[in-house]
Amino acid sequence: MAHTDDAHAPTHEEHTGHGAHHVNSRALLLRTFGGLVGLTILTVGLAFAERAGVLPLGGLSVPVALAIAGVKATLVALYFMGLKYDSRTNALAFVGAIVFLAIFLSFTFLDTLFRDTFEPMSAVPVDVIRAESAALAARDSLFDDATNPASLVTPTDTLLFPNAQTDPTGAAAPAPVAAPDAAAPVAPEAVPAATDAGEVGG
Amino acid sequence: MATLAAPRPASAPADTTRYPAGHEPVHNYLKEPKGIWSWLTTVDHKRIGIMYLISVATFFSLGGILALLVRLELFSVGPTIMGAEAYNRVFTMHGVVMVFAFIIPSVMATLGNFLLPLMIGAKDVAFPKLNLLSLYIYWGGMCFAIASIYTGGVDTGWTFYTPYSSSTSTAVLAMGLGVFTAGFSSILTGLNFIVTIHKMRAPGMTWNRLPLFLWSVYATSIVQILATPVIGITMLLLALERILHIGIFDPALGGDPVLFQHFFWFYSHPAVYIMILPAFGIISELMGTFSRQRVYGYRAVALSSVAIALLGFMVWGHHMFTSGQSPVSSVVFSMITFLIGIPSGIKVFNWVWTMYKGSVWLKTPMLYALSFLFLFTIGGVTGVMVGALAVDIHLHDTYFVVAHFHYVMMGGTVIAMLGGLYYWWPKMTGRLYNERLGQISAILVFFGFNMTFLIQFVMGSQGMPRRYYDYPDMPWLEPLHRISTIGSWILAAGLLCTLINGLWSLKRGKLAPGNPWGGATLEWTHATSPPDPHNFARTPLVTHGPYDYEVLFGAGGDGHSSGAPVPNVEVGGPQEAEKSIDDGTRQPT
Amino acid sequence: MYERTRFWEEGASFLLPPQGSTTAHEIDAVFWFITIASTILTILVTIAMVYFIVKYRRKSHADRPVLVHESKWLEVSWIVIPTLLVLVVFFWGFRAYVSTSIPPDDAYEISVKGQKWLWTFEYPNGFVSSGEVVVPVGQPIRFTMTSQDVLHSFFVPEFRIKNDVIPNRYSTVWFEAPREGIYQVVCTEYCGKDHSHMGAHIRVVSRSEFNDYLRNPPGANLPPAEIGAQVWETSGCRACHSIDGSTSTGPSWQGDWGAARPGSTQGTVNDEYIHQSILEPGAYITPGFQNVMPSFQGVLTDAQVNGVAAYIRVLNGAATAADTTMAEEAPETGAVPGAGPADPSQPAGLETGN
Amino acid sequence: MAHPNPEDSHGDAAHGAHGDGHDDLYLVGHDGQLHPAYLQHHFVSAQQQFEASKLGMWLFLVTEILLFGGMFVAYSIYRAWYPSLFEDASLQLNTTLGALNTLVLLLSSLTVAWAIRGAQTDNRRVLFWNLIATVALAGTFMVVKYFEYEHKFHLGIFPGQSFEYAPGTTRVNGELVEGTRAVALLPAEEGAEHGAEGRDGGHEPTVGAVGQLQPAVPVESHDGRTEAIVLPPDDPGANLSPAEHVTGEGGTLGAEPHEAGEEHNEREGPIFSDPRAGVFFSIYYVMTGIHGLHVIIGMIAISILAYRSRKGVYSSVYYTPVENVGLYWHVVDIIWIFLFPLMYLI
Repeated sequence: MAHTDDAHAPTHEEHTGHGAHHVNSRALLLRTFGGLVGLTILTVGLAFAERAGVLPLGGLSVPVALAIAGVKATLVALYFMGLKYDSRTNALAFVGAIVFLAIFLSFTFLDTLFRDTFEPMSAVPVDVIRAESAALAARDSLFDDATNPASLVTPTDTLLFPNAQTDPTGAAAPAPVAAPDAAAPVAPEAVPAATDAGEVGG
Repeated sequence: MATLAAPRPASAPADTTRYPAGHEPVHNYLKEPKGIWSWLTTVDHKRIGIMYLISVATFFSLGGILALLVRLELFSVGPTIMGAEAYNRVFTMHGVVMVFAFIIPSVMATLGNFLLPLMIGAKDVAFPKLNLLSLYIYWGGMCFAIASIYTGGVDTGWTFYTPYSSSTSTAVLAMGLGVFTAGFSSILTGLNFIVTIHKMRAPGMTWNRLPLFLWSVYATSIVQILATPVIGITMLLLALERILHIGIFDPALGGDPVLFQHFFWFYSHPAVYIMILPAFGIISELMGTFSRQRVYGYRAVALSSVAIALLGFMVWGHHMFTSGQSPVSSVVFSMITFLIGIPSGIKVFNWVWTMYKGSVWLKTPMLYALSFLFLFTIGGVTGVMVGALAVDIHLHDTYFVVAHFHYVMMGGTVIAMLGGLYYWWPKMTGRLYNERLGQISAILVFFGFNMTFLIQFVMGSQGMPRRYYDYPDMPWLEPLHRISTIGSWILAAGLLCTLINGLWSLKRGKLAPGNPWGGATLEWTHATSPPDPHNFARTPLVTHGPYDYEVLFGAGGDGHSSGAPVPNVEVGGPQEAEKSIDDGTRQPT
Repeated sequence: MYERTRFWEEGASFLLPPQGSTTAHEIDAVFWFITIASTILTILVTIAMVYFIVKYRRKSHADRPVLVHESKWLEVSWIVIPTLLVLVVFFWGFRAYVSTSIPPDDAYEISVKGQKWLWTFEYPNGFVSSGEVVVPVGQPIRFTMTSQDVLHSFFVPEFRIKNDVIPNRYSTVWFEAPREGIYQVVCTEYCGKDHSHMGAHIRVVSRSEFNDYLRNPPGANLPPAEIGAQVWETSGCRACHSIDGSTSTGPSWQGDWGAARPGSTQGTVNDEYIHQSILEPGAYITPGFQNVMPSFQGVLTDAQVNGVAAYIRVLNGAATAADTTMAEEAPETGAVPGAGPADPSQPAGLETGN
Repeated sequence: MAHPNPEDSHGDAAHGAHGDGHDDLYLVGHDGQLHPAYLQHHFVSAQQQFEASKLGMWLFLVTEILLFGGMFVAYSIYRAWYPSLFEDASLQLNTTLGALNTLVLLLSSLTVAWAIRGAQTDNRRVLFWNLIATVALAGTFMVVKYFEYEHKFHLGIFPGQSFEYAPGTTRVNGELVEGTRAVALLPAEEGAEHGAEGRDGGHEPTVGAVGQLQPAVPVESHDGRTEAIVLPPDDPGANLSPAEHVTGEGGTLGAEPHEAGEEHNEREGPIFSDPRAGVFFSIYYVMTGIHGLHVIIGMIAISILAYRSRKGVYSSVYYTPVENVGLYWHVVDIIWIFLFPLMYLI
């Protein structure tokens, strides 16, 4: 009836005796620090090597750098913060934080990386679409004469508006009177009817 | 040496305004130390809980008045009592005040603060000064909020969606600062409670003997710790957006407004569980005590709280099905949303089944608990409807959603909190409330609430968008709006009854016995009403579970068996009683 | 010809508006399934509650009920059954979502622009209309939407379609209306003062009617002043600019013409001033007002802007003959509001579209 | 609890106060039992108090991690969207200084750990001097950071809207950043009303800007962004910092003119004509800014510890504050361990 054995259960089940008072030895502290410095030098070295073109890691550079950072963080947590000798509750709290951060990150990526599932263009900001079409138009206009309104209806526009006709008001746009190469970037602004994208912002 | 409670007078004493001779409580946390200053500087969790209670009650009335204004404006088509800009500010203020100033601290900071140490047999929370600090931080945040209201209020809706919130000319900055600050108060409370539950439990208070209220408080604290920092950084970024135009959320500068919604809802959806989980706990206590029966499936109920808390972090995207987020994430979020419905269902079934072969006592708190079961069930199933992808496309941002979350927030949290207040009122104040008035208020609230919000499901699915000042395009909705508005008046009347009841009981209420309901948790069995400033004369030794009503004997639980402030139950037989009973009349040695 | 005027509309149910699109029934099916299932569940819970309350009501304060031991079967059953139920609902809702979200390839493209507090629709041939869009019956229509300023949301209850309209991003909705009628568009993402007035109409008409409409849009062959009046009605001017001299968000047009504007480029309200105020409102802010007006660059055509100027002149009794009579001259301003492309030589929408 | 002050330990928490044996300072509670002075009366034992405050500290660190976590999420999202922008931008940061700061922080972590060891071994000199060293190192970190920021501002690298783009950059909102001659062509007040509605500002200056443009061969980068649609003019005169030319750009207006020479080398790179560069630097400033704030808070806390350790408050039986502040400091270090590669290296 009287659970006297339970009496001190809470304090016992939750910390490893006097482990909470573990004292780090000098050697351990110094070794940890050495490891940290070494890893720092390594990651910086890799970065410089890649910039100099000596060691092109390509797609690997990001994961490698993050992996090194992860190891460093683990070292700090385990030894400097003494998590290795600490109670399980504290370790759980720390790990839990990272897990939930991962949840935040991954679920947000589920959105930001897959916005084009149904509609290819809803993944791309309007200004980027405009810039692309303007660039294509600019490339064409280097070769043919820019006053040709055909170059004002860009591939992207036709993708957006399958039935779009070449816009007569385009001829009235201020852009073409300027140097040919400049016609392109301004075109979307100059022809409001060509695409509403020109009006975004403000 | 402790003795059993002194023999009680056979009949309740004639004069119920004075304690019978030999039964005056030695200490009363309300009375000593005296003086307003002693209250403002106290670190007693009970007093802090009371001060929180007064604060949130104030903000609840403020938010309620705003709600009445909103309903009144919608009473008929066209401008009724205010202009569009005023209306936008009013409903925004209603949302912000109710969510950040009232519901989030509501149960946790009031009942949680008051009961947590009492229920685990501790003298106080782990960090009493931090507790007081969190109260002051909360007050600070509210000062910002009030300043914002004073300077014209905010018109963004409580969700602060960019780019509207970063471009509007209203006082978003002050309000954001208020939310930011209040967040820290919430964090400190959660932190304090987790540590208290882990480290401060009395001998014998094992995890399996933890009252279910504390299980949900524990789950809630986890959510507060993990989610609240994110609203902090979100509000910070919003402020920088307004001051420096950093453009992270501003499409005109290359940012992405949908990202803001992710940030906002990563906090605000778990926040929904910060609001509702403690209510679950209260209901568990009420169902147990007023059925005088073990809460059915203790483990299932306890663990479902934790499950809800953790799963609650993976469903925020269901607020964004039509926001232009990727279909892939919509599908995943919808999936997990359905999973989280299951633990909530389990709870409801267990609560209902707790009454099976029990002894159901229809006192005011139980009336509230039962209306909670009904209202929360409706809130839950409509949650399933808006969680279904295709259906949400039609229902999103309509009155259907408004009705749904009012059924969960108001029909859930507020109703449960009222029940909890009635239940623990004798313990908090040492006085009994007026039963008749209490029952009237419970019935008024129940009917008023359903009249207000049930009809809004219909409006919503018929296409009435939320946050509308006027509905010129749908004049045929007018009669439904009128029913809803009239319902809101009945609801207000019911709440007013509760307020009057409380004030009445403080003045004229009968003195409460130590254990008027025959509860089996420590605050009833081991503490006086009202409790000693140090809670217990000595640390109790816990020898029974929170719902082991069978080990309680004596004339407990008729509400007025004795005028004595003494817990009039004995625990687990004489020897145990010898060890653990504190009759509250013992002088300190 | 359908237009909703009553709650009990023919085709409407107690909970849902009539089905105006070919996809509506799929969504309604899920809706009704969940509704009925939830209702049954709620009723069962309520019955159990009432039964227990009545049967196990406390008789005396001495009641000490026998202890009930948990039955694993009961526990498991009310974990498993709801799980299966919600999984069914999820997959059903998921399927309906996918099948109603993806527009068919032959959809007719109309570009939609949301701005405070007005919907503007641009047809493939460049004709721009605001406040109302006319679409052919029995033809999949795809709206490519973007916003000028803040978030809006495009919602048509009868079509069961809704999607947010986001600045600097394209979002889409599509529908196919099987019967002619007028359907209400509402904005469901809070967007400020006149959020609740940010409506529009979708007028579903026969194909031939649609083509006539595109060839010869309304407001053609009107004197400028009347065009201006139309713009004031439909393009959202009236939200802020009164015509009776009463001041609201913006200056009233009554008594506006010729009024002094110290500090502005023009000095007084003249034709040039009005043009600037409409196309780049931020250029000069009349004292006592805030810089809240969105630009109508690309929303209003030259003809319409001229029309507004003419309308303001008429309001202030400063009308010239040209304002109130049909303008024959000046093809470059375009006799037809909605700009050049609508001239008959220009093939309109459908024939070329599909 | 009528007694907020932990130093007087009234109340009857005595039983079990025999937590860790050798306590040096005792007070007598009115129940006749002895408690160590540092034991707050609502705790049963020193052990319980130590564990409670340590768990509390860990939970606080959890909130810190999630606070920064939000920013890390924002960073990752934008990096995934615009990888080449982030690579270009990270080239603008001074890797050497960053690495230096990393080493400084790592060393300070060591000193703090060493200080705790000093407390545990009752060696108060080690405790005190290590705390002092930590504060000094933290100070060094902030000084280096100051120089980094100062240099960025000098180059017109500001967060968000204030970022000074190269002439001829089309901004996200369609606004075109003018070059010298473009401005020359502008009427005076045209400039004044600029930032308000860039959309329309776009037209006029374009014509001017056009005059000084070389044939623009658009370079399409792999992530779909288009760079250098319009290249900056080639004659050095026009290559001055846009600070003089870009009008109406909020606070950056007053930026003092820089001599062309150094600008010419330093303000190079595609980043200055990338319409989203401002967002990257917003993230950079916010993350490093919040981190710097934490460093300052840490400095204050550690100074207080040093002061109190001088007064001999801490010993092997009571060093909870040292331990907790140490934990905090290590987390500040860990966050920088991730900030450094993300911002400076990749």
